[in-house]
Amino acid sequence: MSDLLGKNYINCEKGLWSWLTTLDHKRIGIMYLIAIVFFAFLGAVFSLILRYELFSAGKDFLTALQYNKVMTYHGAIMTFMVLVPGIPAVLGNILLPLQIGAKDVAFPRLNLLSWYLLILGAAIAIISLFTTGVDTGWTFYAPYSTGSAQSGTIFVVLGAFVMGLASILTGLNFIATIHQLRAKGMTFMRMPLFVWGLYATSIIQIVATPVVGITLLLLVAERVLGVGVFDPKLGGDPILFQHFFWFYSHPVVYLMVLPGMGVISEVVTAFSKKVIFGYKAIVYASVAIAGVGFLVWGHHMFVSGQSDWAGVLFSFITMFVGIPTAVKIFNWMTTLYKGSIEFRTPLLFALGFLFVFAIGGLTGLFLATLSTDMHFHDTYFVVAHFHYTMVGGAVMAVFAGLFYWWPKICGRMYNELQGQIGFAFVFIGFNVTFFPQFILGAMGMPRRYFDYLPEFEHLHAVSTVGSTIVNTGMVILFVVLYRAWKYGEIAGDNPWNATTLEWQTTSPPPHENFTKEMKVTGGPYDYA
Amino acid sequence: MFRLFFISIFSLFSQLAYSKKSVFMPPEASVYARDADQLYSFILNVSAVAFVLIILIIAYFGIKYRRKTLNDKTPNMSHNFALEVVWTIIPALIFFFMFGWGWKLWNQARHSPNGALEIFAEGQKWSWSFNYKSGRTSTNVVYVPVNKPVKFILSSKDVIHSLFLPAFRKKQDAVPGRYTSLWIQPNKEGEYYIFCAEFCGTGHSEMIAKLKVVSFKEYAKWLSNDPYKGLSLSAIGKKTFKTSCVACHSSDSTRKIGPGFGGLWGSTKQFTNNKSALVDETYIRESILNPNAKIVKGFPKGVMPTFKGQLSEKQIRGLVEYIKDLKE
Amino acid sequence: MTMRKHAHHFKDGDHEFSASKMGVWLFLCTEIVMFGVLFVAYFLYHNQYPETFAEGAKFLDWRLGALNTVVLLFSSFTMALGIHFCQKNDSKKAVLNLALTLILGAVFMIVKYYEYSHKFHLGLYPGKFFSYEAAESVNLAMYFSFYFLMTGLHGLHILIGMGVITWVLIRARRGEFNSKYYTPVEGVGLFWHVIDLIWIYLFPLLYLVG
Amino acid sequence: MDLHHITPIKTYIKVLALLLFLTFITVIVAKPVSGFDLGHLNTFVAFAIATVKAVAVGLIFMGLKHENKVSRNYFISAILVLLVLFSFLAFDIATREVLVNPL
Repeated sequence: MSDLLGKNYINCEKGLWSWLTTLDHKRIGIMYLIAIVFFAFLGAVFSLILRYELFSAGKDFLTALQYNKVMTYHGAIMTFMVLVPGIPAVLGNILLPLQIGAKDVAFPRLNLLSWYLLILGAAIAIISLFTTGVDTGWTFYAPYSTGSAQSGTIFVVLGAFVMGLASILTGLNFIATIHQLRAKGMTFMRMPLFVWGLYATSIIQIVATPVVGITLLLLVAERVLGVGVFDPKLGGDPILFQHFFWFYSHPVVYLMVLPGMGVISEVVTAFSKKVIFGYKAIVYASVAIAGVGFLVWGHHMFVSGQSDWAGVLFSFITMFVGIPTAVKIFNWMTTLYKGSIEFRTPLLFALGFLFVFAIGGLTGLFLATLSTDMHFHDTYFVVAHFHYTMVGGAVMAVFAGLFYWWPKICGRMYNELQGQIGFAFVFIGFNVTFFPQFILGAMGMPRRYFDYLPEFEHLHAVSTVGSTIVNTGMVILFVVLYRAWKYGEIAGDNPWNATTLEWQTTSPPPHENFTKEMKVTGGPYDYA
Repeated sequence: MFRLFFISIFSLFSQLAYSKKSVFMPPEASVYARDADQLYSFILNVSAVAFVLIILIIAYFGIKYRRKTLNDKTPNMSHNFALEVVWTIIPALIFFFMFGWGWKLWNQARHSPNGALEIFAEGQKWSWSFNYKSGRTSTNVVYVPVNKPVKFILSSKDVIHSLFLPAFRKKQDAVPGRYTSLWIQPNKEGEYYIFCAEFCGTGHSEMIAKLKVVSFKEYAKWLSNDPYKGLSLSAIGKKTFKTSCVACHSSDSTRKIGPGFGGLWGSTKQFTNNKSALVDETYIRESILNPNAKIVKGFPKGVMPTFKGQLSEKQIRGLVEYIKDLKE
Repeated sequence: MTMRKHAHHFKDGDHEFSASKMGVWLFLCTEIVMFGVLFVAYFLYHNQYPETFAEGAKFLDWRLGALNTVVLLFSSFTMALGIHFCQKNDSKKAVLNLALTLILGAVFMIVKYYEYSHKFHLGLYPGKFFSYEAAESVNLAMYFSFYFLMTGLHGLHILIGMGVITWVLIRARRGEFNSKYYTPVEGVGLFWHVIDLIWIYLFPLLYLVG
Repeated sequence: MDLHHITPIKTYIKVLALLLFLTFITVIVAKPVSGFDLGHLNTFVAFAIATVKAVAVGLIFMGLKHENKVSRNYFISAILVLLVLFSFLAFDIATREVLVNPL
């Protein structure tokens, strides 16, 4: 790093050891970014193998068992190693203290421990690649996972447990930071919306993750000791496993998307240079999503043998969780009204998020309504739905955040044209990949199928073409970001002249974040 | 590659344009399916309208309020209570209307009329076996009379499977250790796919069965000419031997590809792992379902395929009886 | 009495103390939810197989359970005193109470060891290792799976608790704690009280209700 | 909420006495000990006493009385989550349709 940027958190200490033992939240955020980009690359490779196998009906180059393993690894790596830590650990770690005017997170040592736990958990999970692998699907449903699955399942389950612990500690750290270390004058209602997104996420991390932690331990106890909690032959109830699993896994999908929504609020405001519309509405919507998210997990199990009345109850409450999401989308839309909109790459990703997440949210209605879910459950419709909300939601928002805060993180500006090319690839490729899967689902093709009927073939072909495009786009984007880190021209302290606190310090910020005590007088976005 | 790409895009839109039936769904085959399709197209239309509206508004705002100069002034619109209440109430009403409609159909779909023809459908690792009250069993194919309610009672021998009938817009998990139910009333004769919709291992995608909806007369005829009806177990075994075993085994002691069945019962056999065992029911059952567990010395391993899923319980017991009778 | 400087990103010692306490409390919430899920599973199977659980409970000796409860209550009491004396800069008494807590924890584990060996002796192992012939209900193994899972996990937490108390005891002997800085003792104390809290519910659930 | 609240030793002793007394009560009332049986109720009674003990330990020993609102809210939300999980599960299991093998 040339000394053009002066002393900052990147060059204030040299050498790998200074990075591996750093307590600076920004450096830990960068280390998370490197780890998660590697895991995302690994998961994407599995998704490409998957898609090329499904390019045409019949066995192409994988056996059924290998396909099941590739499908499981794609699911497990993407959820446990990329999406759950994703935005909170990368952008959260770097930006949270900066946005609330603090010097660091509340427990820096715990923050570093969380990173090592994630790496340890990921290593344990990846060991299973070299043993027999795991072929249960990322949901590990009993009694398949407790009985006949490959023995590698224990590694991935224990890995997921350790990564869950890392996720708890990050959530704990953020809640303590937000409560204790806000700048003078920054009341809860003057916090930036990205911080609110992280707060709602941390609530879920703290209260939901232990449930899956003990469920995974019970699964291991089932396989090792034959405990019989989930195995019907020993009197257990496999549906209880589904209840415990989805009690965590539904709030976790909100955990994955809430920080993304926080980023979108920031980007839409900054690039339309207009105060966010309905700040309080978005805050209450975020917390409502986190809260109601705990009551709806049964909509994953309408046809699983759960009682009909429970299905009715879960379907009713699920409709409640749809409303705050709709409110948020309307609020972002109204923020654009009468703004002064500048189409830079972060805003393109934010608008891409709105486009894709609107489809994701609306298709959720089919799955929340009881009688249509009977047809769509466990078909490619569901695959398309959660990719639209997860890849469209969380990943589009991650890139919006990365490009928006890249000048702050590394002091250099990305190349605008290359960024927009990357966006075009990702946006088009994503829609070409997953929109046909809605149609496949309607036609009745079940998910996790290694081989399928010939009439589904050409839609799968289109989807595979799309997956190539979207993965090329992802590679382009990371290359653009890397080149910006190395060779981008100096961006200055506030290239977007945004108003939140992180833009009032130098970029990249010094180790101590702020040179003087930060005072906050008004709301986070007073552009007027 | 691109030729395929354009064909699929064209076929995608052609389906959209000409399909009088609901968009993209397989042709419906029951009254319930038609009602479910109405709800499906209602949600589809509402979503499509809402989506197009949102995108148009965003595009319009994007173009109209492009940044002119660096220091444009933007109004300080922090919130508008009336607008926010309206756009919270309207989606809420639409969502709960969908929920209500879905619930009405759900009651219809989940409560089978009494007097429905009950069929016990049992999933096992990678095939469906259907057992009728009259004792008739069939694997991976099930005949039902048209215009009659049919109630499948589901269970599973090993892991969770899910009986999925796309043409009837219904599915229900077959959970081991429990019974769940799914009822349909076909109103059109024909052949319909049955998929397994819950991941159950390597053969998950092969577990496809056929539902044949036929006229009542034909159904009765099929039900009656049960190839194994009224035969003794041993006769059933003989019939099964003739269809599935005769290719490699002889009914006397001469060796073909596999050992002869004559004089097999009660003899002790030496195996390649130089253990030995008495030929009894468990040995025969294991050799049928998991042939490579014990290989008799002098015979190659891995030649005999497993018959797991192809032979019903009655056929296996029939074979055991038949082999018992072959003891010279 | 070394005066310890608070971490750079906090305003002062009190600020750091309240942040640390909040952090410990949040962690304890995750412990409670984790054990809570085991309790939920236990309740569900308890009223699905009442006779199995009744038969299983007959093997448990309520006297040992009651003794263990009293032991843990006293250990909570001495732990609270330990913190109390730290707040009053009386390291000597604090160390004494922490040692008492350790001893009581050890007594608890010994009683637990005795209970476990008595059950292993009868062959009442969890899950597939269950080899007790005279079981009336077929899935008695499930009851003992639950018994060993819950008390085992609780026992493991007692051991972890004893470990961190030892660490805090050594630091207290070195006089690192005073009325201005006693955060580790407070955190360890809270953790120890939560383990006692869990045992307060475990005891009636397993030993008395049956 | 005073951060460094020092609870007098007398209070600790009183709470300890209460806890021991309640333990004594819950043991005496229990079926295996005195055969005193209320059917389903004895689960309820045992748990009511355990909850009183837990509240005592929580408030005094753990200082929840003097703790700031946030930690108390998270503690309560942890218990709420367990109640939600248990009640929805009990509702599901209670309303499941029990079918029998038609053959």
